[in-house]
Amino acid sequence: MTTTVSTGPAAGGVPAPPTSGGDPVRGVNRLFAVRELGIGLALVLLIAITTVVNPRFLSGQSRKDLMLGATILVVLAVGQTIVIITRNVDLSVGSILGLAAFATGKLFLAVPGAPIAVALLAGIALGALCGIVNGALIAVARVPALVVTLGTLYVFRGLDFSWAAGQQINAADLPTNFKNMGTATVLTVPVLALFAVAVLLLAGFYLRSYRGGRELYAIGSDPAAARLHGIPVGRRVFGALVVSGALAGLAGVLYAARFGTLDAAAGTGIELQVVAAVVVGGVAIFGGSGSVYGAALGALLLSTIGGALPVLRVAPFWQQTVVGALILAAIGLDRALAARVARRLRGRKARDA
Amino acid sequence: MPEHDRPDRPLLALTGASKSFGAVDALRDVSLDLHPGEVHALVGENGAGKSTLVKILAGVHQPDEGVLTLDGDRLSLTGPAGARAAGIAVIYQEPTLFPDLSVAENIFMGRQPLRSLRRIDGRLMRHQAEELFARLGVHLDPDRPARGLSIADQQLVEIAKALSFDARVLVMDEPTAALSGVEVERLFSVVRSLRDAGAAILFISHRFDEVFALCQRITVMRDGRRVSTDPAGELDVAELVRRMVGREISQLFPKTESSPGEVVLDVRGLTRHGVFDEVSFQVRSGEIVALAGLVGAGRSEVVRAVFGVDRYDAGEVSVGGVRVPGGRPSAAIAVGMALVPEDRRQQGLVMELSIERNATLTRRWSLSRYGLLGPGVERRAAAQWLRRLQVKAGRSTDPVSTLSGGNQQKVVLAKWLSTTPKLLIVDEPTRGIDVGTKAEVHRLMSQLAAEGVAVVMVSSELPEVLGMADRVLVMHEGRLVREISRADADEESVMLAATGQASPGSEPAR
Amino acid sequence: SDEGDTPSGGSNAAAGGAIRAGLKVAFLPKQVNNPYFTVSDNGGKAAVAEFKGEYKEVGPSEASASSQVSYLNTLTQQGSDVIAVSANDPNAICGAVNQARQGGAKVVTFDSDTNKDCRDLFVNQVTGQGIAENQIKLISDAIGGEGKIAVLSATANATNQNAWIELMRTELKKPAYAKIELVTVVYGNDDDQKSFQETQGLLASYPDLKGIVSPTTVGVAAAARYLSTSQYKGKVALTGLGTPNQMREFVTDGTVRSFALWNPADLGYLAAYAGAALASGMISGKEGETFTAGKLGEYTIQADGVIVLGPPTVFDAANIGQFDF
Amino acid sequence: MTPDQTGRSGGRLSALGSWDVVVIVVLIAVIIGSSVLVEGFASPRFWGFLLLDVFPIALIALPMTLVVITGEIDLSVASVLGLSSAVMGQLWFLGLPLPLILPLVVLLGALLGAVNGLFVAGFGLPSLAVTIGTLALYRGLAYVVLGDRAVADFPFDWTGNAIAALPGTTVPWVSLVVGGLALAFGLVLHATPVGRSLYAMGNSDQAAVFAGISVARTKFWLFVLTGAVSALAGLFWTLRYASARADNGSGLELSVVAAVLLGGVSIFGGRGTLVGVVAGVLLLTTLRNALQLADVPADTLTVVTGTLLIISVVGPNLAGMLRARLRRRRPRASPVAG
Ligand SMILES: Nc1ncnc2c1ncn2[C@@H]1O[C@H](COP(=O)(O)OP(=O)(O)OP(=O)(O)O)[C@@H](O)[C@H]1O
Ligand SMILES: Nc1ncnc2c1ncn2[C@@H]1O[C@H](COP(=O)(O)OP(=O)(O)OP(=O)(O)O)[C@@H](O)[C@H]1O
Ligand SMILES: [Mg+2]
Ligand SMILES: [Mg+2]
Repeated sequence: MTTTVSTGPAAGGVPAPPTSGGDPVRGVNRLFAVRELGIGLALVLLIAITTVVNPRFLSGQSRKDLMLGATILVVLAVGQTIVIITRNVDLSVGSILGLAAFATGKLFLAVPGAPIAVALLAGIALGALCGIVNGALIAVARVPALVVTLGTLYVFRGLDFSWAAGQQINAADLPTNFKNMGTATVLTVPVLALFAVAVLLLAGFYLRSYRGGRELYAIGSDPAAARLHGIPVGRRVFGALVVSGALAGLAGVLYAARFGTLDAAAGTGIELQVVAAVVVGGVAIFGGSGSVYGAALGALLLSTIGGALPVLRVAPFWQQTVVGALILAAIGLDRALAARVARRLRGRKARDA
Repeated sequence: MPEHDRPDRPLLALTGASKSFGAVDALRDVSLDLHPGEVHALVGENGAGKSTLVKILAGVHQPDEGVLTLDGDRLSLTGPAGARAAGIAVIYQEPTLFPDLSVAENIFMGRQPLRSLRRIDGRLMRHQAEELFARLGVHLDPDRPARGLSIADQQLVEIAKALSFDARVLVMDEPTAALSGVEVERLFSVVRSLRDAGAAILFISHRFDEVFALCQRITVMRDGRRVSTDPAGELDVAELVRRMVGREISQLFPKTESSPGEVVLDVRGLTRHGVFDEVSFQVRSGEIVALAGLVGAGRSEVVRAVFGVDRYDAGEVSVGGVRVPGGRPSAAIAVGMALVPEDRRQQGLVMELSIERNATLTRRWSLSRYGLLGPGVERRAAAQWLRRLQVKAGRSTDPVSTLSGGNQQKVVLAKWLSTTPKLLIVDEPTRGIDVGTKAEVHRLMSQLAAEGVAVVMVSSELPEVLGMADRVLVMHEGRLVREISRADADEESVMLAATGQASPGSEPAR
Repeated sequence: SDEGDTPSGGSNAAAGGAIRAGLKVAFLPKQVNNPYFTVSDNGGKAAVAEFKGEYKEVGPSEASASSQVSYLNTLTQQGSDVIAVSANDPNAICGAVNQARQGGAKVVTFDSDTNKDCRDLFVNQVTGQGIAENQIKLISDAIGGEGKIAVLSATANATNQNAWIELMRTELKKPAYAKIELVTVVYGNDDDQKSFQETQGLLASYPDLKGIVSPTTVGVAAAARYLSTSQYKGKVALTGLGTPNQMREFVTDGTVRSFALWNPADLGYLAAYAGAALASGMISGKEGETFTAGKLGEYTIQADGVIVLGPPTVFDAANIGQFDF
Repeated sequence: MTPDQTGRSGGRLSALGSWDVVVIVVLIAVIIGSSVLVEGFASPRFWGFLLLDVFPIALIALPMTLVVITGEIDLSVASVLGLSSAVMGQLWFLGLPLPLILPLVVLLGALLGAVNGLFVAGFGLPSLAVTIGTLALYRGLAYVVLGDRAVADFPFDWTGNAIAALPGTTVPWVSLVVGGLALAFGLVLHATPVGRSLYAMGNSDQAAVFAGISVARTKFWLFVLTGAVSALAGLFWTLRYASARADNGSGLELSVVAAVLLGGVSIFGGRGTLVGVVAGVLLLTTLRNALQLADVPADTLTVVTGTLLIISVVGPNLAGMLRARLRRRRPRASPVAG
């Protein structure tokens, strides 16, 4: 690749690309990959230590529990990443999840024999509807997503509460095959986790290899420039929020399948966990960079911490403290790596001179 | 395209366009024809309405009145996407890149080459970007993120982007403002070849030599109206200036001789690894010292470090014999430094803040009494300087972002000149400023020097450097390679040094 | 769901004839929309209907003491005659309760008490001692009187939970339970998901755990749900306080042998009657006074103004079919 | 929002100070409306209760306004409040005298704020992420300090006096403190060089640095201030409810942020006024308490809060768009001022 550009006049004075032949982007990308690697490493370390302390941590059941525990957070984190990449945020996911989970219960109460696919579609549709409300407000009125979704966090939860009116739906009310989906495994991998994996791969593929996906990054990187560029910013942001809502709806159905007992409070406060997972996963909170894989790793790390601390017999009162400290450590580490990237860019310049 | 041979049939025509922003009439009944195979220049003072016109052609603004036709068919644009689809490529006055994305992606965003399943073909995209850069004669790595590119490099990416469209109409709003001679020449040869291939091109610049070198026809604008459109051959610079400004400009570089006093700024061995090395120089009071060099030579980085915005790894800076601690602009201001930065939108101004607050931001403490800023204090303080620099603005409480590029630059100048500095550093002080104001800025700088202020001027405009400087310091790739006195400074000597061909032994005095 | 019980109770209520008609009775649960409190408040509603008062339920949607204070203030201003409140914090709402009483309201706590000197009466579902004895007995039976057990509680600050757990520790010191070891207490925050995960954590960290006691309805249901789908089903015993509707499935499928609970509807019912009796001047709240609480019959006020609903009902496969709440 | 504004000030669409006027008008409308419609609303007693409810949110909203105007956010405030409360309880439990405990706890709050400040201003990390971390961390520490215990035996001298009213009124004397602080914050924000620099850095960090503003240092001290004031709110909370517990004030951060945003502060920084925020805090609490008094269920209150928040951002924007459209339709013949 150096051959195509080596013809410039010497008088150009503009620094020539490095002659080492190394692909610099790959260099940059490699460093970014290190971010994800770092989280992965932390995860492995955590699992290793916990397993040494208590070998049962990796027993079949426990492994299954870990995967199940991460499932819902991963699904939400993927949706959240798509939104955050566009320099927006969706704080209403917890409320949407609660609404969809309760709706699933209601559906089965009304139609006891409803097929699982119908429940999934209904949950996704309801979530998408909530996402449409968010997206329309944000895109049409051009207002900050944080405020709108903080508002709908309250609104959706309030609606959920009035709808439920103190009712609780018990496991006994749910059809057996639906509950079985919550525990069934394929080759030791829980079915619910497969949903998360599918969502993750689809989103990852789209964001990396499709024009629409790249436009999301462009919007987050500089919304004004994106407008000048003719990117349909409103439509894309709208789309991102609808996807996030739909995924939260899906997460609600998965929640119903996994926990079985449903009331209007399902998923309360999970939004901060999701944002934390995404940020820990190296997605820039101000948009433009990061990947769903990182976010998924972040979610996995957080939920594994949640699972490992009781096993490590960390006193219950210390658990939240540890989670907070780890969030700080993760974003601190991320910044350190980013600084290294920046220094490398500068260093490259030095070599050119 | 058979129309090529019929100059009477414009490719793109704007007729009777008007546009107002609130109380400001940016455009009034302006008509403009762009013909295939022709480069059309648009000149005018700051705030004359050039960029507004560009944005109408680009679909960013919808005109309040007026019609746009393409090939004689009416074209109504609702957004930039429409203009793009109609084959109009635009380079905006201010670069609009996505900092997190790679240079190649910036060029091809939304038009990335695809492979099976409509996936993006990253390799092909990189390859095409390299070809574009080769055409422009620039060595930019398509894979590096756009973040951290200098203004000039950003502008080059914008140019590459516009070229990649193979557009029928190319609109360029001050594409050369940040470029130095070499890049400009490269750009022109590319533009000429596009023109010869039948494209219609609109070119905006405040540099008349460029206008006359490139353009076949020239439209002059003033106060939102079109003054005239004539073939370039029938005009000369003086006439152009008269039409733009409405009067004669007697002297563009009103340099008054001054006798340098004692040393004000003393920079010793300043080093920031990877950016500049061992930079040492002195500036005396009453002296204008120009920092010349090619784009990317590191001049801006040096002055930023001197002012304390960037940290440096070694060396020291002192003003009036007192050492200035690094990394703290407030300390620099305290000893009487002022820096007019090169990027007014990011660094010079707080875009959403009002004009008056911007103009007085640096004086917020000195204007306060008992720590309090009374009502109207800032307005009165700002008004004086805005008048002095002839800033064209609706209301001084409007956000500074509503000003035209040149008027924004004047606000930056007002903000710093009003601090009555001992040492004034200006980085590309007249970038995007029209002739009239440019002369005014130059006069101001001369006057300040005459009053004993030490002035450091970074400029990529050779005439400005030669016209204004008492001494020229030339940088090349992060090093100070030569010092040239006013008497010895000419285009050739500066360019030789800037391209690294300075004869040994002419190292600047330490 | 408890509507079926009330009509028959109506005729019995004749004994409460001295209750003033038109009393304004307000229920202030720890949290509205909590199914447990919905049931108990509906019990109160039925009682208020019987003595022809005005019933209302108000409360925060999140279980916090500060919002309860705000609601108490509102009720004070509205001039409620009786306030039945389940305290989120024994101390924090005391000031507001006192203001309400100064404003003329009678304040009865139920389910979760405040400091005894700021309310008029406390309607206790059972004595703490009763719960502790019951729960330890149930778990001991379930694990064969030997092995490690753990407690899955609600929030770390829940007054009644903490009191019960202390009493359970004391109960375990009895020789009959010498071979049972309480290894840890974990908190599910009365949150289904958290309780679920805490159960998971318990089983992973204590491989030789024999049994779990969860004296909270949310916790026991979540734990049962986890156990029933895990490899530990049938190997690790579970008991606690739960509602028959929630637990039916797990008793039927063998995850849980037996569990206990009082009837929450009766709890609200009794609280309403106690408050009404106070407000009508039938009782003053002193130890030894008696009053009739509609269909539930006669109750005696015990020391410290406490009224005890009665011993908890134990549910198992044999009798669970008879209950619906 | 009124039609006559349409013609007057096109250029002031995005200018400061238009939304806060709306909030004040709505607040007054709510007060008048509720006085007529809701029994008991007009009583002095209601206002005594209401003010006590307002204080914690109002207190924290003051420094939060400054923080949000600089483009940052602090979500850890409620956890700082909780940890302060827990530490206060523990120190009292250990036998320290309250006059010593109070300054110690405020100092602790400042320290906790300094940790936020260090991460945000010192290391340049995004404050949203940092304070989500410290939100968990500080709340966790509160549990570590006090566990499941509650310390409630504060002397009545203190707890009673904390909520005592000014002689002859139902207005708590703390109103004077909160009011005074609000005045001070308002003055700093709107009439001092420091306030100017806060707006500048909220709009553009980089431009502020070039203007000689010590952005990092200022932000650091803002976080310290926020921590200290949150601790102060924690002290008040503990004395008011006479109960030091680890979970005191949990979830309050969202109410504070909601009130600040409702008051017209832009979440992206650089815009908003303190008057607007005070009006926003009052509007939120007054409306809630009034509806509560009118026996509106909690679910509906939640929905109302959310809707209000959405309207607070959507309203001005839609009004602006409408105005712009009207102006475009207006015949060009009409003379334009200026
Ligand atoms: N978005 C806007 N809002 C309000 N006024 C605007 C806006 N954009 C431009 N203007 C005003 O319109 C007039 C024309 O501005 P324009 O940017 O077109 O000037 P220009 O000829 O490009 O000047 P320069 O040479 O300085 O770039 C100026 O007075 C400017 O203040
Ligand atoms: N933040 C940054 N990160 C990485 N590289 C940078 C950054 N800022 C500038 N550079 C690089 O440093 C080099 C020196 O830039 P500088 O702006 O000092 O050059 P200059 O001589 O002033 O040229 P110009 O005429 O463009 O201002 C540029 O080539 C630019 O690409
Ligand atoms: Mg322009
Ligand atoms: Mg420069």
